[in-house]
Amino acid sequence: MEEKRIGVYICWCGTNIANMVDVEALSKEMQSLPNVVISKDYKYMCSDPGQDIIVNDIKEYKLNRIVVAACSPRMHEITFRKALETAGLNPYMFEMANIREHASWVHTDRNETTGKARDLIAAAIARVQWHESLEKRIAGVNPATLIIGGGISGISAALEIANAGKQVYLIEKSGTLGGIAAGIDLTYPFLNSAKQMIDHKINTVMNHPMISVYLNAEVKPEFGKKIVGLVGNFETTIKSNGEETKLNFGNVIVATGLKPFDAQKVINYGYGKLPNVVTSVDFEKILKSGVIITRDGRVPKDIAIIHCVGSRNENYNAYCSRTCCMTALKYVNQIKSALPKTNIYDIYSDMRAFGKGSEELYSITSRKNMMFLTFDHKENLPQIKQASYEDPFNLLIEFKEKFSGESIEVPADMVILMVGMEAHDDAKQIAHDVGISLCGNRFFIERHPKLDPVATTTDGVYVVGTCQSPKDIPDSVSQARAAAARVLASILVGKVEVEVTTASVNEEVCCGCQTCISVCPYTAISYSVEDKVSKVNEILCKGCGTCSSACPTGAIRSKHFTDQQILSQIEGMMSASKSKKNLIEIEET
Amino acid sequence: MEKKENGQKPKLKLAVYWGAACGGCCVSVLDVHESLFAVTEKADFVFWPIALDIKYNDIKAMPDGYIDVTLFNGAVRNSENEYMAKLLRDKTKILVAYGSCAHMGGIPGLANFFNKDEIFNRVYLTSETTFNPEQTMPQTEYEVTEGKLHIPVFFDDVKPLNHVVCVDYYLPGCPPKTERLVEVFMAIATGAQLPSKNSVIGARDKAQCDECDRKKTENKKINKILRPFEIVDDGETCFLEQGIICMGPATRSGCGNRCIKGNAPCRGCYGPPPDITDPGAKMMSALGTMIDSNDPIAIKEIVEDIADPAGTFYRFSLPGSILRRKIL
Amino acid sequence: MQFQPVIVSFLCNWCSYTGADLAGTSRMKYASNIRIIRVMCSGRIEPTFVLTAFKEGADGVLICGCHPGDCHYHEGNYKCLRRFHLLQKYIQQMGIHPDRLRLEWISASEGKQFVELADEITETISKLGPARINKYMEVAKY
Amino acid sequence: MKQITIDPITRLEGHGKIEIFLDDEGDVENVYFQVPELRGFEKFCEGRPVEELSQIVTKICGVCPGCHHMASGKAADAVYGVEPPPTARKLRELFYMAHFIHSHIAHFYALAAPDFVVGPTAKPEERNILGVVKKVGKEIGTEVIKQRRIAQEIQALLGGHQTHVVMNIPGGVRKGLSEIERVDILGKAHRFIEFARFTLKLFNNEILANKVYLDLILNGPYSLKLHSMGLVDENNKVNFYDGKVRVVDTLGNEHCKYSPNDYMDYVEERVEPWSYLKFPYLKKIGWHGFKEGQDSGVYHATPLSRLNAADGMTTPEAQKEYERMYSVFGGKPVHATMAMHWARLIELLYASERCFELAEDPDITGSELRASVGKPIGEGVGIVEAQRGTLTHHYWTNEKGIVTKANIIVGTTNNNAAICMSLKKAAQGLIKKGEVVSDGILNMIEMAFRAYDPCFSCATHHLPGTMPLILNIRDKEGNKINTLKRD
Repeated sequence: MEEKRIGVYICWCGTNIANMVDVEALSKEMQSLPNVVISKDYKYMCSDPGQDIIVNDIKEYKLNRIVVAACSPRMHEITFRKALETAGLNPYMFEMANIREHASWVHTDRNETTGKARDLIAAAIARVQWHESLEKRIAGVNPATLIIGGGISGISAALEIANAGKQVYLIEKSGTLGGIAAGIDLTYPFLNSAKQMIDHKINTVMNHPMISVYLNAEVKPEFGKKIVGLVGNFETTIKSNGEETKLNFGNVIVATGLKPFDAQKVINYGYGKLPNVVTSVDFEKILKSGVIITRDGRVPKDIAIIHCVGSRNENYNAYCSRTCCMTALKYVNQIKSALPKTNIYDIYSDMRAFGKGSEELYSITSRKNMMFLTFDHKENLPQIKQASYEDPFNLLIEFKEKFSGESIEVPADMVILMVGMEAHDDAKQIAHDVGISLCGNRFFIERHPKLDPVATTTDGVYVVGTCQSPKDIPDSVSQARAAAARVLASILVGKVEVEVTTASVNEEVCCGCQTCISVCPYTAISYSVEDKVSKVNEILCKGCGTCSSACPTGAIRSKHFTDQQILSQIEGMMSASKSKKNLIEIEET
Repeated sequence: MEKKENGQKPKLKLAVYWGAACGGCCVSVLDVHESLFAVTEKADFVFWPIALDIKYNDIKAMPDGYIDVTLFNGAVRNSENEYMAKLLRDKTKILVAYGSCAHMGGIPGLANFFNKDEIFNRVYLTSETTFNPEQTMPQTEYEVTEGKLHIPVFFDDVKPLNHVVCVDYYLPGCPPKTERLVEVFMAIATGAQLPSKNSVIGARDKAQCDECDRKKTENKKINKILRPFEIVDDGETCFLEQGIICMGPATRSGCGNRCIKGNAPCRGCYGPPPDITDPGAKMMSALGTMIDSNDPIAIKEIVEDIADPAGTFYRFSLPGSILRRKIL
Repeated sequence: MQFQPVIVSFLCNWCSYTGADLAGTSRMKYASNIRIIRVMCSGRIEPTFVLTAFKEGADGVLICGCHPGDCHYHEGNYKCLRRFHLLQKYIQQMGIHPDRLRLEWISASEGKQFVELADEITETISKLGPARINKYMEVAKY
Repeated sequence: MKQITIDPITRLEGHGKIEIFLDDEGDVENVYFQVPELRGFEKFCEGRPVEELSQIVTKICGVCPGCHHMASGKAADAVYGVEPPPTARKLRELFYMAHFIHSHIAHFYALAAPDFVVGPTAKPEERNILGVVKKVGKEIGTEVIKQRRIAQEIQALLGGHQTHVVMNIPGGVRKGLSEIERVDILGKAHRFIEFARFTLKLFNNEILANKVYLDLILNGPYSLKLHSMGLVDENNKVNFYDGKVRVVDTLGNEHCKYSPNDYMDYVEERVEPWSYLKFPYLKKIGWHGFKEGQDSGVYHATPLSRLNAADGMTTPEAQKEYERMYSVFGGKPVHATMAMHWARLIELLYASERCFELAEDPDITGSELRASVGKPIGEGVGIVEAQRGTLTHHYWTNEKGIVTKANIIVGTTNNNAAICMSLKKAAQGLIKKGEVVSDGILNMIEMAFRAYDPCFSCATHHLPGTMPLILNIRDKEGNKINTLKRD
């Protein structure tokens, strides 16, 4: 076996680490550990000059293993692995000790923190001894794309990809495409017809040679999971109008959209009991029907609009749904143009008018003959009551007007509740099916809130539209098209790096007990009857390592997380504190 | 090695010794039956307390490395065992830890759940048939009217051979299957290439399941852990798939599946396959994985049915395992 | 010199380790006794690791994984949960206090919970005192 | 005063060690038989599931594991309050007969015969099985090995594991017997009987016919007046597997007859500071030191004591031989230590005949192997006759059948005190003041000890060689002034 020559590099991270950890002392100390050839500390290891130190040392001292003690490997592991590659060393001959997020940033005693950092670095050094070169594996990318959800986001993404000449499978659980947007009458801020916009797109999709649409479609679970495989090579079976189709594709775009807030949850508003209390969703229908009349067929003399229904309130949803304010203003304009004589009361908490043309819409609207009233969206929400017979109006809204501070009563023949957006009830299931996670509000989590808002932590799976967070049509569309661009890019590259740290079976030792088979969530392990051993399909394996822990014979190795590596890491970690403990005990005795 | 008069291949010098053992290992040596003569042709037994007229002093007198092969069976339970282990190490070229006790601690190693005092108290004081009003305990040195009597020091815990001396090879089993011994012996006698030092000989790398005739499937899901007498064993289905704990998957083959063929689950006397330090821990990991529930309470209940995890998963390997004794 | 327990912690890469990172990036403070080892999934954690940690002198061992249902690999954390209960029964039989081995779920967003957990465990173990298992386990290596 | 150390003579749990103290005259003052090792099964059986014990306790002795397996299996049945179905019971007994056969054959030919067939004072290198072969014919040697192997094969077939049997499970056995296997065993049993007959003839012609030996057996320094213990069936006939324990005193009157559950009322154990092995004695009489006779609590549990304690054998040929032996000695009980060899051969014949009976029994191939097992009663005793004495296993369990306490009295342990006394008596009779202690004398001392067939000795079967013996003659301070060693 080749001689082990380890280089250890401890990062100051400016003052981030150096303030709380005695990096100089440590780099001296580490010099003395077995197989450590060189040990250095430097202000910013991740900087170009920092990386150059490593690259040069590898060449100069013939290092074949590198340990960097700095920030979290989730931050810079890739960076340093690249550095190793540049120096012609296999990137997996590298181990990182996290002495920033797990030490300098979270502790207050410099000695203790230095001690802990020592243990973490010693552990990394002990571990890296057993690292082995792993060869990157490349897999082709299936040019087809699966898009889940036929709303405006799904449609936009589909067209973007299909127009580039790539196959798209668009699956929609309802019987029609268009989703929520298709239910809208006019769009804000320019009050164009949503119908014209959508219908045209739906037609193009339905007749597009590169798009196969599956309506009333559901994904059929296999092995407890609905979509198996990984970036570049997914597969699934869908059921559409009763018939099953097996699909293979390289990327997935999740565009499952939103669910309107259920207004009945807010008892104050009596939705569902008081016929003339309607939600914004209902009101879009009324608008599309062309005539604005109350349930009992009268032309409303007074119409009230209440904002933030189910939004920005701990009892319902803490977040703002972003679109309701402008939609409300859109209503004011549409009502005014249809029924100029009708009085309109817009009861809001804060008017949120960001984005192109929105502030303009607000000022135009406010000049119309209508009344803005404010309420406290957190405490004492308005109370809607049925008015008595003698009253000339149908409903009565009682609430504390925030500006005046007076409790007032507003009469209305119709009240429109601006309901917010929610994630679908089956969001969790969908997340599980495609292998992504949910945030606290049950919207899908993007890989990075700022720098990567379309991708997810699962390669080849993208989230777009309102299933990722509440947004309006332009935001949804741009996110959808961004995702499409990402997908097209990966198809263009044509190949992806497949997980290297997979499991492998030592067939000399495997006894064929088959304990591992059912353990694998990706059905990557199968039993070979002729060889009487288990075999791992490394394309399907994602390297979770559960099988190697389940293997009673020690035949399955989890690459880069072998027993040997982890056990040495533990021993290295304890080496220092062990002697310390013995000291304590000597003192005690 | 000295030459025989007729100047043929020199005969091997063999020694067999036992520490804390039951004698089963020696019987396994004797059970070569008729082929005994084939063995005695190639080798001379230079030390075998149970069979030969050789005393400790004769061993002391031997030059270092005089003995070619020593089969040391039994665990290290007392000062005499340890003394003899060290002595024989010096006098032997190839020291073989023979049998489960020398290999991993074996059944006597179960004593590591207790310490000397607990064991003495039970045996010499509280045992129902013992009448010991003076609370007499065996003494390492005792003065009788006629003179001094000595017996060895009883240690607090049991150790496998490699905890007191450096072992060259391990020949596992309780007892080792005689056929395996003969194979190994012939290999040594014929000067065949031996595996690298410190490795296991006389056993296969693959675990029991590889040779097991019982039907195995991937359906290793356990809803209830059962004890052998709680099932009607069909004699055909994998024990684990019947809810019976079987150490087979974490145990080397080489014994010929003897217990399983007798319809009893494997208890692991042949020790772990290569690269595993602690078969018990591996088997716990595997068995845990098989538990067919994700509900903490249900899991707890299933685990509760494992009456004696330490004594089951470590039946033969406690002193050689990671936690080699109970912490008292 | 007051007793400072060493607590070896195994954290899964996707939830718990990220949660611990979050604690760092949010500059939260907690006891320095926790020593973290990263594995891809809590399903990779097996008794051998835990027992070795104790043998090497850990006073406590903490295992963290994704919340049930949120495992990045779907069910790894359940496998971990099952092994955990079996291991708990075993270490108790071996005379190790059950509180010295803990399994907790920490999500990527639960930096705060991780900090509280770290402090709480450090306190518990400090109360229990040194495990001294490594002293028990010391044997000559041949 | 001089001290003679015989170390190691052999082992039980560890090396047996004999210390002989001579007074200044050179007469034997005292003899100590020390067992310098303990493993403590009684303790570490605690915490184990009771059904696992039958496989754990076999490791008490790898020479007679079958006995511990049976006693433990019966104790476990008792803990669960179940009786195995007839087939299971018979399979167990069949196994047990095979266990006795190979052990008794080996003991006689490898240990007893050399002393008699070749001669107690013959040269050591001749005084072994090869010497026997030379004397009585080559084919005997191979036959002995063959018979022993066959008996072990039957054991392995029924027990599932040649050495550490896995046969028993609470309520029955794990494995049945097929018709082909039955017929095969029947044939083998037949050959056992023939071989047992042959062996008795050998004993008759080579030993009893020899005036010197007969005298040595009848008189000599080898007789010890002790109470006799043995397991008997409802007709007070010898039974190895089941029944009640019967003790007859030195005069041949019944001292007691108890069922296994009551053993604690009749047997008690004493601890001596110079040995790890306890010294059982009859509780009703109590411990009065290492002395023989009617008033002493010391008893022995050996082939001879089993015959003394019983009124006869259940099989015809063995019964004949039984009567013949007592007529030669002129009635019961017999106290001649060397008669143990004869008794052992009578047992060999009985075991062979019984083996044949069982193999003939149609039930033996039955399919009902296990009685269903319910909740544990919480306590159970199992007693069988081991080749080397009455073997008792007693377990207490909790409601889950986990052992909370265990008490075990191993076969040879019964004879611990008896062995000490036989050795002392032999030494006193043989080591005369002034006389040089010859190898012959050492061997004759050892013969007294060997007659009991203490557990370890059968491990020395059919290897050329003799029991190692060495005498260190020491002065008061324990300095060695002379060493006598057999070579």
